[in-house]
Amino acid sequence: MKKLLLSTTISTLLFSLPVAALAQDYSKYGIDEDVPGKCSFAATDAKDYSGRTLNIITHAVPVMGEPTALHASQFEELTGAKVNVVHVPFGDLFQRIMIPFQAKQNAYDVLFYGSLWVGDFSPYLEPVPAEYQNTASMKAVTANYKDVATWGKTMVQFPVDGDRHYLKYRTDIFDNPEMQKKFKAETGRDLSVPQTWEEYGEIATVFNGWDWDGDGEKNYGSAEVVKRDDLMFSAFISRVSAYAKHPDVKGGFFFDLETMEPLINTPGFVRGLEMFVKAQKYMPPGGNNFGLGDEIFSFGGGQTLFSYSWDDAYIQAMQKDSRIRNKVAAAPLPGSNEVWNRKTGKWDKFATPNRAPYITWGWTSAVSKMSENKDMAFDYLCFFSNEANTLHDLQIGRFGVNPYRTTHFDPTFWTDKLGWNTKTASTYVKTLSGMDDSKNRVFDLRVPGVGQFMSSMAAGVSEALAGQKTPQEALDGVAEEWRQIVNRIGKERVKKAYATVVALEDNLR
Amino acid sequence: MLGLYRFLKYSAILLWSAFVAGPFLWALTTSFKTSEGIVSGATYIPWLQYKPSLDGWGVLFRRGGQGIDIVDPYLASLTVTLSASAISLVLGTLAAYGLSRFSYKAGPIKNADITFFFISQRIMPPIVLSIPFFLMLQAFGLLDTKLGLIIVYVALLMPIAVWVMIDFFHNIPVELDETAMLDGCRPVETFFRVILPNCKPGLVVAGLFCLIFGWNDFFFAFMLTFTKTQLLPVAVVALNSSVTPWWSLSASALVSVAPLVILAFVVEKYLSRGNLAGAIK
Amino acid sequence: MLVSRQKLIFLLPGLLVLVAIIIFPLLFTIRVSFSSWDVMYPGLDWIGGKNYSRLFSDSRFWESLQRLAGIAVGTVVIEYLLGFGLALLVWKEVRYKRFFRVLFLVPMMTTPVIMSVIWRTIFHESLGPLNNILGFLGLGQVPWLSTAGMAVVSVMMVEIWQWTPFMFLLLLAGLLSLPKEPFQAAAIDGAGPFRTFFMVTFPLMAPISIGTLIIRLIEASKIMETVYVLTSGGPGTATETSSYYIYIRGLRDFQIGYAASLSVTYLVLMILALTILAKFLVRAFISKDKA
Amino acid sequence: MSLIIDNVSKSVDGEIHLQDIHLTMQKGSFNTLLGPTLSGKTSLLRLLAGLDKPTSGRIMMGGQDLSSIPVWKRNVSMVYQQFINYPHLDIYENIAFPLRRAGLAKAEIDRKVRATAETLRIDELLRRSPGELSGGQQQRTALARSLVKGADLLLLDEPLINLDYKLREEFHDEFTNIFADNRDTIIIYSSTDPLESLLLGGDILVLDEGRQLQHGPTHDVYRNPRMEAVARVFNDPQMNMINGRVENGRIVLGQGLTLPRSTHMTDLREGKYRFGLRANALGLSRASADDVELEARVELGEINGSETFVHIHHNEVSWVVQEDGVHTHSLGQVIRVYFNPEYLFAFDEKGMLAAAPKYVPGSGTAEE
Repeated sequence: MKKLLLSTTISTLLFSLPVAALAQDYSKYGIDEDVPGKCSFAATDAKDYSGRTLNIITHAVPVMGEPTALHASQFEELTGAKVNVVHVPFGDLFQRIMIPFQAKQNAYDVLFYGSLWVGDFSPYLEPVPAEYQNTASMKAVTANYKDVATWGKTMVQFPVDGDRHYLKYRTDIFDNPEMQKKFKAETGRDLSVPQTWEEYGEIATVFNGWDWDGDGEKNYGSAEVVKRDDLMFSAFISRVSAYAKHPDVKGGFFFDLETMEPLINTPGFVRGLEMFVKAQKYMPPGGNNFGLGDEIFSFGGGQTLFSYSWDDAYIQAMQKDSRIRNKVAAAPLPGSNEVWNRKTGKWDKFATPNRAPYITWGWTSAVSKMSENKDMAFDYLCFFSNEANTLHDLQIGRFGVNPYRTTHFDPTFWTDKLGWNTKTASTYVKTLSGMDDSKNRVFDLRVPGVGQFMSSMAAGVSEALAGQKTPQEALDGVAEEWRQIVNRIGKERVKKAYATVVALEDNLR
Repeated sequence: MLGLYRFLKYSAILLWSAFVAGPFLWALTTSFKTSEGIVSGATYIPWLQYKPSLDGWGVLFRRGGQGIDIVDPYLASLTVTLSASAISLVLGTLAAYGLSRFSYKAGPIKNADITFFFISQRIMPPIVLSIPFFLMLQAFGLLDTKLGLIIVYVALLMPIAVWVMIDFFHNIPVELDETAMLDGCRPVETFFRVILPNCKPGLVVAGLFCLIFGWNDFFFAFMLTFTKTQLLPVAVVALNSSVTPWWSLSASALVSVAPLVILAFVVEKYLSRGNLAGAIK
Repeated sequence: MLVSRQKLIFLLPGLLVLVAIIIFPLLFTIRVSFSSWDVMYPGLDWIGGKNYSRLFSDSRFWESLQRLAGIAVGTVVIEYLLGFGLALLVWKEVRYKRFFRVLFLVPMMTTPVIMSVIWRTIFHESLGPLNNILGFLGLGQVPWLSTAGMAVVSVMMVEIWQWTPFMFLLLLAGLLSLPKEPFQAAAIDGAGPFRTFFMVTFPLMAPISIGTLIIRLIEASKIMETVYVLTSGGPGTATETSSYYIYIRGLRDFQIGYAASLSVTYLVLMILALTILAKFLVRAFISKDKA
Repeated sequence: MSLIIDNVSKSVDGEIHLQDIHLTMQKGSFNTLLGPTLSGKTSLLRLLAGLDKPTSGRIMMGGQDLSSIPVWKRNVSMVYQQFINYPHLDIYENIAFPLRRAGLAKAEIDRKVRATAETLRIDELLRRSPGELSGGQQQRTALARSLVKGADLLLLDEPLINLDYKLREEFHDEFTNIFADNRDTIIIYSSTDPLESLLLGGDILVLDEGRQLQHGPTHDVYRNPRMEAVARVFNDPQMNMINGRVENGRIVLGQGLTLPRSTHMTDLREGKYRFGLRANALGLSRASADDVELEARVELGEINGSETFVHIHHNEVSWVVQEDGVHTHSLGQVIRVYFNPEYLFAFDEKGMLAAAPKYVPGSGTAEE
């Protein structure tokens, strides 16, 4: 009896004292303050995983790779586990995960990857346990990103990031009376944030090829992701969705869900591609081989007036030492006054431009079914995305972590913590949250073999951009390849998977 | 006339030197930049044109979020490359000696075919072999291990050793072997007592080639490891993100090419000695 | 010689090790090429020659082969000419000869995949030094990686930068091992530098030239990292070489079965082409030798 | 212990290198192997060394068939035309190499190495490496190494051919000493140079196109070449050959140079013959009263060491005249040439020797 009492006292001393002491100490990890919750610093600190190893595959440094490694080393310190992280360039991430899956090799416990691959990976992923779904921080994730994390009815991915394409532009030009005058003189129109891709092109053309910011270097219209790698297809979808996604036509964007006939060579897509081909005229030198990094440096470095893609370029522009800090604003992607209606086979006119926000794939994470450390793996992901860490990561542009919880859409966070001016912060938050409210969304083609579909599309688009083929020819070729891919993988399988995407797009949930 | 010739000659040498050294100099200056130093366009001179920073270099030697810590990959690369090169050199040299001195026959297969078999291993692009190698190493539980990579690299490097050494042995007069045998050496003794001691230049070149191709392989190191074993190129390519940090990438490039460049200067006298068997003829 | 058993001691260890390592991947690849292994169905079903019939109408594959032939032969020939020229430059007395000899070798020592990333920053059209210097010299801007033609040139340029040293090293070694007598004879005959080169140096270098060219062609045909990093095969398909195309089909699209059939076809074609090329080179150099 | 070469043939890829060689050599003998390039000399030496295997036939040594004994167990040494030494060892170790392989005691090795080195006059160079030596010194080292182990069979494959004339003469002088007290070894020395084989003496085996033409004491063979082919090989410059006939008790050479029948030809039957005359039997001045004189035009004069070979043309037949000392003749010049019919060889229509002179003129080495 005495003995028991003594050990209780000791354990109380051991556990309560350090926790109390360290509670003030977590700021050494770079966070402002620990946010209480299931996976807070304090809660993680209380766990002991010493002697165990966690293997993680993630993207290259810094985008997503750097926060993965950062929180991995924190996790090591707090729990005593050994965490191995491997960083892989984006183009090879899919196969590096898929080969061990197919070979039944337990290579990684935790995976960070592009959410569009869920169709291929889902058989190999461990569903997120209910206890992690019921946390406050998970409940705050917006509907879009819960949808993205879900396959069928099961949540198999752990949301760690919110991603979307939107328009970025330079306020110092748009708000400059001289520039407005000049634009009016050249086009007869008032200079305003473009509502359609045609306007985007017109403005970009006027502000292309001359030094409009007075730094001695020429400036250009638009920086876009055009290099034929695994990111360009997203830019293409952003550019075509307004023409091809009719708000009243249900039943599929990439395919007709009924027949699984590809729609990729229908006039809406062709029009979008034609615009993309023309856009090369107002890109910077080398702009038609820009990868995401180039786009970020180009717009973020003040070279171009416009850009659209993920948040990175915006964040680059807002770096502390940036020359164009607080001279940028965000807006929804341009729309179109004409939308192809595949049911009627006609172009429908819209007085208010049709917009179809593309809920671009983004970074997500998951735990492998084969893992022997599932408890630790989910704890790591939960710790990675605890609110203290997320608020920290959101502030570092190169991490590529973007708002995905309702709590992140508070302009004061950006103005107070990061010193953004009101316009930059409010347009940013408004654009982001606005996309969550849209009823005319386009999702990625989250079906098995998505890599084949996207790689085929990128090859076709790239041929059109290089002038090797006309847009129609190029997309006809893509459509033909898509048919073959569907047949190879199995029409029913693709259809079944695509139905879950269409259900999201048609707001059936 | 002679002056003009000299002028052209040295111009050509300097021009090529600039072409060769350019990327390294660019990497050197870039490694001290930050993202602001990049986005403002090409700059070359620190302090004058941009504010230098050691961030790019720091990344290489830190663990966790801020860095990729290339120390472990460095040691792993050294271990794998040196072991595989040594094994390839031993096996390749023996095989090359055999092929250059004796005639083998198995059915229609003769020396030339065996030699071609060795050399032809180089024709296969790594992509062809990556998945079969994956499954093979998996069967032996050697994925993500140094030993697994060493095995694969031996297949990659032995053809190089065979190729260089066959050429080298062809330049050693066969009479030297015969004299040794007449003096009482069996073939194996002949090889170890007489031929091998005279092979230093050939071995240096073959070894250097093995080290070059082993050290610089990316694909297999990439495909056949997960997290426990990481070789240098894989660690460096971890910086090839969608937003490439030019500065740390440049620093890591310089660090990773350094050992072989230093080695090249060390073994210079063997590289440009000319006929590798010069001492014998 | 009475060495029938002893001679096996030399050949067998290496041969057996190599066969042991390589035989499974080779046979496995052939087997996979008759299966439909892809992202959905990992495994070795039997679909007969379907992959091969698909391959025959796959114009992207055949175009990639043509492109590869052009790029590989083009770079190797340029590397040969440059390498020979450089070897001649530092063959005889030159100041700091030993320094230059090693300096010229340095690119070969570097990791292609890493240096290609550096080259990508050099080619960057607005932030890279190349266009910056050209602009400074008033030569205008070159679209290095964004037009089909220049992208091919850029890829070749990096290959040449990386591998000319290899040619240089082997050709220099060859030059240094040449006998002196034919040169003395040519000098006595009063032959000028050009005549000496074409009548003496070049013919004497024929065997080493053939060997070097073939080895480099083998290596150049695998060109991968440069394309992988610099252009991803673009713009369009302008720089998509065979191994990169196989890579896309196999590891990006994850059509393992189809990629295996591409690989097998590619290997057969390569071995055929290199054999023929080797014969051709021998004939070309030997006939020049006689003339 | 005698070496028996029993009907040995060697062919490689259907090409015949040696055909039916059949002969015996005795312990302590010195043999030259004379023949032009590609006559099979090296092939034969390699067979004897055990480096190659005969296609048919046997090689016996001391009654034992050698074919089953590998090279490294035979007691044979060989010196090549190229200067073959172990580049990584100094001269001392080069010479000691076979002794060390044989497992001799250190002191014994040292004694033998120094003695042999002294014989070959390289005892000052023992700590040098082969790369630092001149060609002659390198070949001395190779010779020393092959001598030191006291082989049963010592093979020398044109050892002096890559040395200059002066060095060759120096070696020739020394060889007489070096090989003089040879009692236990069978030495076979191959050469393309008839003069060299005459200098070295001993026995000779004349080879041509892989065939064994004649085997016997060198000077016998020189005086009585069994056939025209032997005479051709064993003379430098080549023996002058003229078609002719014996007619009416007289000898008619070529187009009609008629000579009296000399003493050694008295037994010749009438008919067609080929007559041979050594170049050194022709002179530019009358040596005796019996000399025949003819007029000829100079076609070419070549100076070879201390001799001059004058190529002349007489009656549509080309002759070579060997003259001591260095002389110059202008081309086309008409000169008088003399020879003694006593020196004429006669070969029958099958090429076999029909008559040989009793005396051998000139060269001075052939003692009577």
